[in-house]
Amino acid sequence: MTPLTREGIAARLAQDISDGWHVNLGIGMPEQVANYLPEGRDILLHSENGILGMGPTPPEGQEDETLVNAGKKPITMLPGASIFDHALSFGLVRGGHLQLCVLGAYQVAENGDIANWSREDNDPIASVGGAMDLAVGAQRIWVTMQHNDKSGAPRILEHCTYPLTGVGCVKRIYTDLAVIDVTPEGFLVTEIIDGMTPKELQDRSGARLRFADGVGKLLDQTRAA
Amino acid sequence: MTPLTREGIAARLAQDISDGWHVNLGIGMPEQVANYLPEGRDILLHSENGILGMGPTPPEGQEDETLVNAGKKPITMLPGASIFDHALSFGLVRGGHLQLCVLGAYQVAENGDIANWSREDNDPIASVGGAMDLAVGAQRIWVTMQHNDKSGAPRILEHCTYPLTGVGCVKRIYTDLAVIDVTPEGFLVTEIIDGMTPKELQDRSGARLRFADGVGKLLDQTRAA
Amino acid sequence: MLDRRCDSVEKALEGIKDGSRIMVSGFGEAGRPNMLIKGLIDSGVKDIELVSNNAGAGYEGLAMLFRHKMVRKLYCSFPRGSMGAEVKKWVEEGGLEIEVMPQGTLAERIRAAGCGIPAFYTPTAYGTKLAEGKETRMFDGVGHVLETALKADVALVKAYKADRWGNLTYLNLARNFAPLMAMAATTSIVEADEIVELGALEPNIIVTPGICVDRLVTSRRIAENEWGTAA
Amino acid sequence: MLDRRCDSVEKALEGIKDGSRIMVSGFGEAGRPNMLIKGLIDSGVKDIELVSNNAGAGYEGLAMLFRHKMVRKLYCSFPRGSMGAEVKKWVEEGGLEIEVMPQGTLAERIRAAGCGIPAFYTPTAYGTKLAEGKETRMFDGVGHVLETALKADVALVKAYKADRWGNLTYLNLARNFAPLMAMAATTSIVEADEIVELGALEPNIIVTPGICVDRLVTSRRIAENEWGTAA
Repeated sequence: MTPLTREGIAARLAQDISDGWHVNLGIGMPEQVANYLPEGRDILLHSENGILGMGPTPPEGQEDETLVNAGKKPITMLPGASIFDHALSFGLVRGGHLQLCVLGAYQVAENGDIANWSREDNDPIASVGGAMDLAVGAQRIWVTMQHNDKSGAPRILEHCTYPLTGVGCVKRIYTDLAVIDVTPEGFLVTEIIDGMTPKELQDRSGARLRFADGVGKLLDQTRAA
Repeated sequence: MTPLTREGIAARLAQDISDGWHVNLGIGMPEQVANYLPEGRDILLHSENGILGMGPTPPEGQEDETLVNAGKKPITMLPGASIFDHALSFGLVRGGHLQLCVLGAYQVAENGDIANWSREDNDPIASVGGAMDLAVGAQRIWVTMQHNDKSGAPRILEHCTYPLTGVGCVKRIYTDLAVIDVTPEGFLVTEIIDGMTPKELQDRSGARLRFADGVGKLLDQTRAA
Repeated sequence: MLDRRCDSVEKALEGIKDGSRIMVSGFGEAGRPNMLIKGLIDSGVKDIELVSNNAGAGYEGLAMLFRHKMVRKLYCSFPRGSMGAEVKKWVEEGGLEIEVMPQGTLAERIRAAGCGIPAFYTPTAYGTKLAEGKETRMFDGVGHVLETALKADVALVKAYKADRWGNLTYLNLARNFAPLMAMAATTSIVEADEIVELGALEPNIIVTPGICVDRLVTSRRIAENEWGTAA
Repeated sequence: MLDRRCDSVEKALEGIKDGSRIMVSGFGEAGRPNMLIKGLIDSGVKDIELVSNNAGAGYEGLAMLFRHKMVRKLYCSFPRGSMGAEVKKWVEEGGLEIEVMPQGTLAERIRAAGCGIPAFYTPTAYGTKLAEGKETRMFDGVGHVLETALKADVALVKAYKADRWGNLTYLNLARNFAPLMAMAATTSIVEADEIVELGALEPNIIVTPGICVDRLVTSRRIAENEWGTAA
């Protein structure tokens, strides 16, 4: 029974991105999805600061200070990339044009609520960035996260306890242990790592899980890519 | 006593446009202002359909269907012209960026109300175009019009009787007989054509006129240009 | 592979239903997608709600949608024009409804639809009959009108250069409403003067990113005699 | 003759008053007008209300406005960063106030100010603590928050190429907030990598028309040791 690594979670999610989708990858684990996009698909990466068609990290020494992503890391442009200002960039987000946004999260609730920007109610420098815009705007929100926090507490919950980023917007969760759809009837597990029983997964979760008929095996796809 | 021609009205107004102003000229008589802009001033003409730095009519045979003004007439571009979409064009208008808009009018009231888009209350094809946006948006609205309509009725009134285009926005009126400021105290005549008495002008107006100390002579400037 | 190019105008226009709300780019003839308009006429779609700054003129292009009685309602700023008397007659006969609004309000309502803004306040038209019945509100002592987003099922858009991802540039005053409409419709259909290789458009000069575009065809000028005859 | 060029940074920044609201373009270092920021520090202006997506980092550029205690209030989406612990301390000590909002809301509020839209509804932040105390309203069954225009006295903007009328282009991701801020401030001050002859910028690729710009200087890179020291 081997939980997926962070790369493994990103690689698994990447397999589900369709040809032709425009996708925003949040800062952190979601960014790594870019390294595992399946060959032969045109997948256009959006960054909030005004680009579609973001390419991979440039070789060292070839960074350009005008080419950075939302995490301020150096990027390149693919042939077919386009540049636009912040109003249009978030117009695309808010207007529902992105097929997918992948966000990291502290917590996801069974109604699709997500908390990913602040862990205390009175943090004077709580920083939201573009997360709330993406949460309401993208056609689907998928979350990548560790199934449990460092103390072992569940992050898949009946109700979020941290301040919300968005209400009822998460459609699917990819963790180190499982792939879980958020449905009108609550969480539905569609894949689980080899050797873990439904009961074990349930014990590590803070809300009732249902299991799809023929739950699949959650595999490490990092080598496949 | 010679009233100004339409060209004379346009030419007189043109003298008052300062170097560096961005100006929208309404369809009709206001358009003719472009022919009399004083030499040596950079005056940038805006057209609602998305240009600043509009140049004169092209020579016959050199028209380009992608270069037209708000009246759909062929134009050229000056060096330094810029092109933008309709949202930005009216953002510039509504956001108060234009120093001046010149509108034609059916009627102007002493509080600055203007009526220039419709003469009946139930015209099924009443067409407003960009006039209402310009009326609220430009830093100053100047009006060019005949002092009286074809039947001799005054167009300078206590209250407009036609449907309004904008409320309290007109700052100055240029007619074939006079130049008239719209002030918090009502109409103030600053220039009048040679040989016309204040009483004669008052008789041809539908609201009380005041006359500035040392009212100037309203001259034909078409030859000066 | 993401390729928005279609083999034919028919394919590009496939699936447009009677009663659809359709935006058509252009200001006068500048930026008017005449090949797609001709295709729309050939498709025989009925009861269109048309969004266009004006109603067209003469016996070609946009005007033919009216002459063929395909338009049930028009959202515009300037229905008058060389065809004014006829437009007036169609309204009075009851076949055509017109919602007139200020040109800047029309533009901003379309932009709002594309950008996920359901409503906004504008000072334009406050105190005029075009604000009658609308919600108003004072900001800093100035009256404003609440206006709502205007979206559409389909946008027909004319572009200058395009690539297979749908990235678009426009030429001069043919830009006008096109970038706004491409973003505000469920299905955006583009005719471009030229379709170039992916990467041939410099990223900084692209005006409409391909994400706003669904289908793409190379433009062809429609000759006068192709428009046929109608009322 | 319309010529927005200034001989010096001092002249470009002349007249900025204590307590002004100042927008500064840039996202990270991309598009940050460091020469103007340095000039602002040298001017000694106090009690700034700063509008910027983030607070900067390290001991150069935007961060120095905070280290010199010139900023009274910050409107932003992301105050955290490498300087987070210090920013937190300044807030807790009471010298700095922060208004955090979603990045897209920040962008749209600035855009609204430039375009004469006093307020708009957005779905962003509905149901979260960033919407607490704000007016809300349902559209099509979805909750929305009323947000108001965010304007400024001054915008400091970095551009790529400019001409003497103030027409601007930007390079790549250095565009970000710049076109919005240039339009939203009473006085817009620009540093451009290069000032070219009038007419050298193709009209279709200009992003900011000169009407949005008031003063213009040629950019110069500020060396690390020019920033001086401060808390």
